[in-house]
Amino acid sequence: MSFVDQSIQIGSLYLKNPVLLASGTVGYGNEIAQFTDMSKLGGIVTKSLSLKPRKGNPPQRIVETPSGMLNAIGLANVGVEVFIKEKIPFLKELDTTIICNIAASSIDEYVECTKILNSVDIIQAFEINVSCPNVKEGGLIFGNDLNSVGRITEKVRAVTKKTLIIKLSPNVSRIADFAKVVKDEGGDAVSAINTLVGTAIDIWTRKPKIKNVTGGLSGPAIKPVALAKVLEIKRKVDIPIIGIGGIMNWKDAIEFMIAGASAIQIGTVNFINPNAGVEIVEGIETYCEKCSIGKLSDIVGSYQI
Amino acid sequence: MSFVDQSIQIGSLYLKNPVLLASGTVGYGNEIAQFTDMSKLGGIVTKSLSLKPRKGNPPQRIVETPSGMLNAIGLANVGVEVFIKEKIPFLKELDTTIICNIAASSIDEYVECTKILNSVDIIQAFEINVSCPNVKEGGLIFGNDLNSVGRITEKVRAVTKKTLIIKLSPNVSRIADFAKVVKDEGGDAVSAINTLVGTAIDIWTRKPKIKNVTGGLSGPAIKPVALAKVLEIKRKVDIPIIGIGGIMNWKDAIEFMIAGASAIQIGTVNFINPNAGVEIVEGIETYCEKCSIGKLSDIVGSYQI
Amino acid sequence: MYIEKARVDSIQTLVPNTYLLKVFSPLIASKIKPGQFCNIKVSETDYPLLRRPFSICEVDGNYLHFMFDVHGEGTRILSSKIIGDEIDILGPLGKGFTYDGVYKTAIIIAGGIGAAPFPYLVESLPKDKEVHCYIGGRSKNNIIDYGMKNISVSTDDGSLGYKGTIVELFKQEYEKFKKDSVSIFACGPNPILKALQEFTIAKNIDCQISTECAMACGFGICQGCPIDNADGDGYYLVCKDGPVFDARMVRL
Amino acid sequence: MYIEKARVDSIQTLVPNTYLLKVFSPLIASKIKPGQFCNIKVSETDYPLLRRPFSICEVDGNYLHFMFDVHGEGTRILSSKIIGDEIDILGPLGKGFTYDGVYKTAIIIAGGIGAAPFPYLVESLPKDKEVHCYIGGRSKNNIIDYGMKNISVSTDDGSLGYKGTIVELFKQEYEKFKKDSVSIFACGPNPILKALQEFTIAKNIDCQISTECAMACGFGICQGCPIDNADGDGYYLVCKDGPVFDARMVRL
Ligand SMILES: Cc1cc2nc3c(=O)[nH]c(=O)nc-3n(C[C@H](O)[C@H](O)[C@H](O)COP(=O)(O)OP(=O)(O)OC[C@H]3O[C@@H](n4cnc5c(N)ncnc54)[C@H](O)[C@@H]3O)c2cc1C
Ligand SMILES: Cc1cc2nc3c(=O)[nH]c(=O)nc-3n(C[C@H](O)[C@H](O)[C@H](O)COP(=O)(O)OP(=O)(O)OC[C@H]3O[C@@H](n4cnc5c(N)ncnc54)[C@H](O)[C@@H]3O)c2cc1C
Ligand SMILES: Cc1cc2nc3c(=O)[nH]c(=O)nc-3n(C[C@H](O)[C@H](O)[C@H](O)COP(=O)(O)O)c2cc1C
Ligand SMILES: Cc1cc2nc3c(=O)[nH]c(=O)nc-3n(C[C@H](O)[C@H](O)[C@H](O)COP(=O)(O)O)c2cc1C
Ligand code: FES
Ligand code: FES
Repeated sequence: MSFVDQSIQIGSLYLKNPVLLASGTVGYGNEIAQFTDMSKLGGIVTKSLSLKPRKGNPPQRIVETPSGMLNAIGLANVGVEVFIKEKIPFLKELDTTIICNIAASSIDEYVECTKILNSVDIIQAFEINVSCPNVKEGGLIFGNDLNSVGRITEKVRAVTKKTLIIKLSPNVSRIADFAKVVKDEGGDAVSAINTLVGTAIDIWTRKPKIKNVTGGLSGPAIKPVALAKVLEIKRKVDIPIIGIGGIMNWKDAIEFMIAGASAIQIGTVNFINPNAGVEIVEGIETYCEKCSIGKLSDIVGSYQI
Repeated sequence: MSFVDQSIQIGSLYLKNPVLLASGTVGYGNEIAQFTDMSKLGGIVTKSLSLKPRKGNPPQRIVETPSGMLNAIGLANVGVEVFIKEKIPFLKELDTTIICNIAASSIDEYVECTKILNSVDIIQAFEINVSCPNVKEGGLIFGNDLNSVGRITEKVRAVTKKTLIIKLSPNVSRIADFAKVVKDEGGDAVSAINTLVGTAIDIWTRKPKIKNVTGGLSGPAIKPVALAKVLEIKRKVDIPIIGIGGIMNWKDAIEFMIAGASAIQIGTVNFINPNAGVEIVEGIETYCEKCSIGKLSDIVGSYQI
Repeated sequence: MYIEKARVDSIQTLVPNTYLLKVFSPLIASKIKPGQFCNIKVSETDYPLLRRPFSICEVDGNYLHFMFDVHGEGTRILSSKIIGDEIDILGPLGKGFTYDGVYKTAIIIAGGIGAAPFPYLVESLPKDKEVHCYIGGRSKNNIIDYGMKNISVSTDDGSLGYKGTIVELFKQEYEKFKKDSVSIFACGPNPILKALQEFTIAKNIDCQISTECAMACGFGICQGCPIDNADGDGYYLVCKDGPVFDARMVRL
Repeated sequence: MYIEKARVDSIQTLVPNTYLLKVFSPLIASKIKPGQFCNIKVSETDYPLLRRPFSICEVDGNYLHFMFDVHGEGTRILSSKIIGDEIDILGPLGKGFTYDGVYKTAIIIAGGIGAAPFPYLVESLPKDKEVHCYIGGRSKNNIIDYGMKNISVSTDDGSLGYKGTIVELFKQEYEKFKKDSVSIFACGPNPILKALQEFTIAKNIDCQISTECAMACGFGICQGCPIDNADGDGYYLVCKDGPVFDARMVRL
C-alpha cells in the first residue's frame, strides 16, 4: 500500500515512476523480462535504431575498468523495419512506457527514422542519440557540435508531436549550452549523460583492449561526472532532464533527482542485476516515506546550495 | 644491477626515470619523504603555487566516490615567497628533479610567478596549471578556452628558458587542439590530465558533499578517460606528453607510456601508498627486463593500432 | 533463468592455481545442462563491477560445481571464498552441448582450464556412448583429469604424456577412431580450437567447441560478445547463441 | 611513521554494531600515543580507494586495538576480517592528547563511538591523576564502557543513566569538580563537542577535543582536512595539527 506519488510528467510524456532502462542496456526488452517485472518500471528505452540494420563493431567490444566498463558496440541493431515487425509485438505486451532511441549518420536519417516510427502507436517518446562515441559517422561529430545538435532537434521536432528527448554527450566543456539549444529548437527534454570516451591498452600486446580503439565509459566510475553535468544543466537551463550515469541503486537515483533529474535511466547495472530497476522503484518508495515526501517530483532539483 | 635505461628527455629536462609525483598530492615533499626514497623517483611536481598565499576552500574538501575521489582544495598554498624561503631548502636536499607547478587567476600572475621562480636554480621545469576545476577565477575559464591557453603559453614562454609544461583540462571535446596550441606557442610538453569536474550530493541533507559544490575527480575511475586523452594527443600532435590520471601501479604506468606518454605522474595513489612511486619504478624495470626492452623511451607511443 | 544466492559448500585446489567450488543452488541445478554457464558475482560490493562467466563443471543434486583458474582479481576473490559464504549466481545461460545424436564415441578435447565443462558432459552422455578424453596442459602440474575417463595426455613441455599440443596428439591418434562415428567436444585456448576446427572441417567430423569472449551481461542485452559467423558477414552472440557452437558455424 | 602489514589477532563485538579489533603491529605499537590515529586500508584491492582513519584505542605490547562502529562499506569490510587476515596500517598519525600537565582530575567525555580513544588515555594517565568518565549514547545498548573507569552515563532515550546528552549531564555535575583543577578530554559527535567547547571556554576550563574530518592521506599531503582556527582566518589540518586540539584553538 503506497501513498507516494512517483509519477513524472516530461512534456506530454507521463511516467508512472522515474525509473527507465537505458538504451543499449536492455536490447528490445525480451531478454531482461525473464528477470524483472517490467510493468513496475517507468519505462524502457530501446537500443539505438538506425534506418538500416547495423552489424556493429568487431570484437572485443567490452572491457572492465575500475568501477566501470568500456563498450564499443557500434550501434549494432536490427534497423527500423525489423524493429517494427519483430520487436514491437513483444513491447506491446509489456505494460510499460516505450521510448524509442534513434541513432543516425546524417540529419536526414534521423528525420526519416523518426517519421517511420512516429506512426507506431506504442512508441510514446523519442530519444535522439547524438552522442554515441563508438561510430565513425554521426555520433560525437554531431554530439560535440552545438550547431548540429540544434539542427537535429529542429528537423526531428518538425516531424513528430511525441515527446522529443535529446541525449547529450558529456565530452564537452559546457553541456548546458547544448541543453539550451535543444530547448530553443523545441526539444522537450535532454538525457544526460551518454558515455565518456575512454580506452585501455594491453601492455603485453600493446594493442587497445577494444578493437574500436576507444570505447564509452559507463558505470559507477562516471557517476560524479554525470551528476555534475545534470546539476550544470539544471542551474542554467529550464528544461526537464533525464539523469543517467553510474546509477546502481535507489540512493544514486535520488541523488540525481535532487541534482535536477526529473527521471533517471539505468544502464550498466542491468548487466549485473537485471532486477535493479524494480529495486530502485521500491527503494525510492521507502525513502519518500521516511522523508514524508508525498509527491516524488517535489524533490527534483531540490539541492541546497 | 639494472641494465634498463629508464631515462627520459622532455625538452631540456632530463629525468632519470619517468615517474613523477603529481602536483597537489605531495605538498612540497617533506611529509611524503618519511615514507619513500624520493631520490629514486624521476621527480616531483610541487603543489600549485600562486603569487600570494591562498587559504583554499572551506571544508568539506574531499569525498570518496567509486574507485575515485573528488577534491576541491581550492589551490591552498603558501605563495611563491614563502615557498622560496621555507620549502626550497628542503627540496634542495632531495636529489630528485623539481618541477614547479603554477596556478594563477590572471595571465599576468602566471608570468609574474614564473619570473620570480625562474631564478631558483633547483627548479628545473614549470608546469602551468590552467585546468584547476575548483577555483572561481582562472582554472577552467582558462583551461577550457583555446585562446587563453595559447596566450598563457606564449607569455610564460617569453620569461623562462626552463622546460615549460602546460597541464591540460580533460573537460573539453578535443584536447589535441589544446596540445597543438601549446606546441605552436612554444611550450615544451603537455601534462594530461587534470581532474574531471564531478559532484556528489547527500540525499538526506540535499547538500553537495563538497562545500565548493563541484570538485575534481581523480583516481582509477578516470584512468580510461585519461588514457584516451593521451592517445588522442599522441595521434594528432607531435609534442611530449606527461600522462596523469588514475595510475595505481607499474602496469598502469606502462599503459600510459604505450599510449604516448613520455613520463607519468601519480597523484591519488600517494595518499594510499606513499611508496607507490618507487614501486612503479621497480615494476617498470622488471617489465622491461621481461620484454627485453633496453631503453624505456622506446615504448613511448608504441601502441599497435 | 534465475538469480540465486548460493551458499559455498566446499572449495578445494585441484592442481596448483585451479579450484573446484561447490555451492548449494537448487534452482539452477535443476535446469542447467552440460556446456551452459553461469555468470557469477564474485563480491558483495560493486567491485569488481561485472559478473564473471564460468561453465558448469558438474551437478550433484542441489549442488553446482565450478572449476576455475585464478586469472585476475575476480577469480582471486572467488578462490578466497570460505564455506558458508554466499555467492550471487545468474544462470543457466547460453546453449550447451548437443550430445544425444547418432554417434558411437564421444571424444573430449580439453586444453588447460578448458577441462571445466567436461565432468558434467561425461556424466550426462547416454550410457551407450564410448568416451575418450584428450587432456592437454603446459606441464604435468597443469593436467586436470577431474571427472574424466579414458584419458590421453599431452603437455607442452613433455613432462607427462605426449610432448606437444593436445590437438596434435589427437590428430595422430585419430586413425583409431576413423571407422567409428565420432562426435568431438572441445574447449580450451583459441589456437587449439582453431587447429581442431580446421582439422575436423577438413575431415568432416562433427565437432562442437565451447568458446569464450569478454561478457558484460551474459544473457543477450549488452551485445558485448560477438563472434564471427562462418561467412564473416554477421555475428552470433557467444552468451546466447553459444558458448557452444558447431565448429562449422563460426570463425575463430 | 610506518606502513605495517598487521595480522588480525582477534575481533569481537563490544555492543551491537561496535567492534574491537586487535592486530599485531609492533612498529606502530612502539610509537603511538593516546589520541593519535592510524589510517587503515580495509581491503587488499583498490576498492574502497581510500584508507579509513581510526583512533588508537589501546596498546598492549606489540598489539594495537581499534574500536569502531560499522558506518558504511569500509567499516563493514573491516568488521568481516577474520583471525590471520593481514591489514595494511599507516601510523602513528597526528597529534594526540597532552595529559601530563598540572591538573588533578582528568575528565573524559565520550559520545557514542567517541569512546574509542579513551581506553589508551585512561591507561596512560599519570598515576597521580584522578579519572572520571562521562559516557553518552543513544540508548543503553550503545553505551561503550570498555576500558573506562569511574563512570557516569547518559542516554538520549533515558534507558540508562541521565536522560539527555552527556554534556548536559557533565554540566550539571561540574559543581563537584569545581574546586579542583581539572582537564577535560572529549570525543564524539560535533554538536556535543560544540556544546562542551562553549561551556569550557566560558568557564575557562582546560579542554582538549578529538575532531573528525574526511581525510584522503592522513599525513598532510592532500590538504583535504581543514578545520577553522579560532579566529576564522585560516585553517589547521585535522590530520597533522590535530586530530586533538585545545578547545580554544578551533571553530567547530
Ligand atoms: C562462457 C564462458 C565460460 C567460462 N568458463 C570458465 C571456467 O569454467 N573456468 C574458468 O576458469 N574460466 C572460465 N571462463 C573464463 C573466466 O570467465 C575468466 O577467467 C574470468 O572472467 C577472469 O576474471 P578475473 O577477474 O580473474 O580476470 P581479469 O583479467 O581481471 O578480468 C577482467 C575482465 O576480463 C574478463 N575476462 C578475463 N578473462 C576472460 C576470459 N578468458 N573469458 C572471458 N572474459 C574474460 C573478466 O570477466 C573481466 O570482465 C569462461 C569464460 C566464458 C566466456
Ligand atoms: C582522526 C579520526 C579518527 C577516527 N577514529 C575512529 C574510531 O576510532 N572509531 C570509529 O568507529 N570511527 C572513527 N573515525 C571515523 C571513521 O574514520 C569513519 O567511520 C570511517 O571512515 C567510515 O568509513 P566507511 O567506509 O564505513 O563509511 P563511508 O561513509 O562509506 O565512507 C565514505 C568516506 O567518508 C569518510 N568518512 C565517513 N565517515 C567519516 C567520519 N566520521 N570521519 C571521517 N571520515 C569519514 C570515509 O573515510 C570514506 O572516505 C575516525 C575519524 C577520524 C578522522
Ligand atoms: C553496452 C552499452 C551499450 C550502449 N548502447 C547505447 C545505445 O545504443 N544508444 C544510446 O543512446 N546509449 C547507449 N549506451 C549508453 C547508456 O544508455 C548510458 O547512457 C550509459 O551507459 C551511462 O549509464 P550507466 O552508467 O548507467 O551505464 C550504451 C551503454 C552500454 C554500457
Ligand atoms: C587532493 C588533490 C589536490 C590536487 N591539487 C592540484 C594542484 O594544486 N595543481 C594541479 O595542477 N593539480 C592538482 N591535482 C590534480 C593532480 O595533480 C592530478 O592531475 C589528478 O589528481 C589526476 O591524477 P590521479 O588520478 O593520479 O590523482 C590535485 C589532485 C588531488 C587529488
Ligand atoms: S554478454 Fe551481453 S550480450 Fe552477450
Ligand atoms: S588528510 Fe590529507 S592533509 Fe589531512
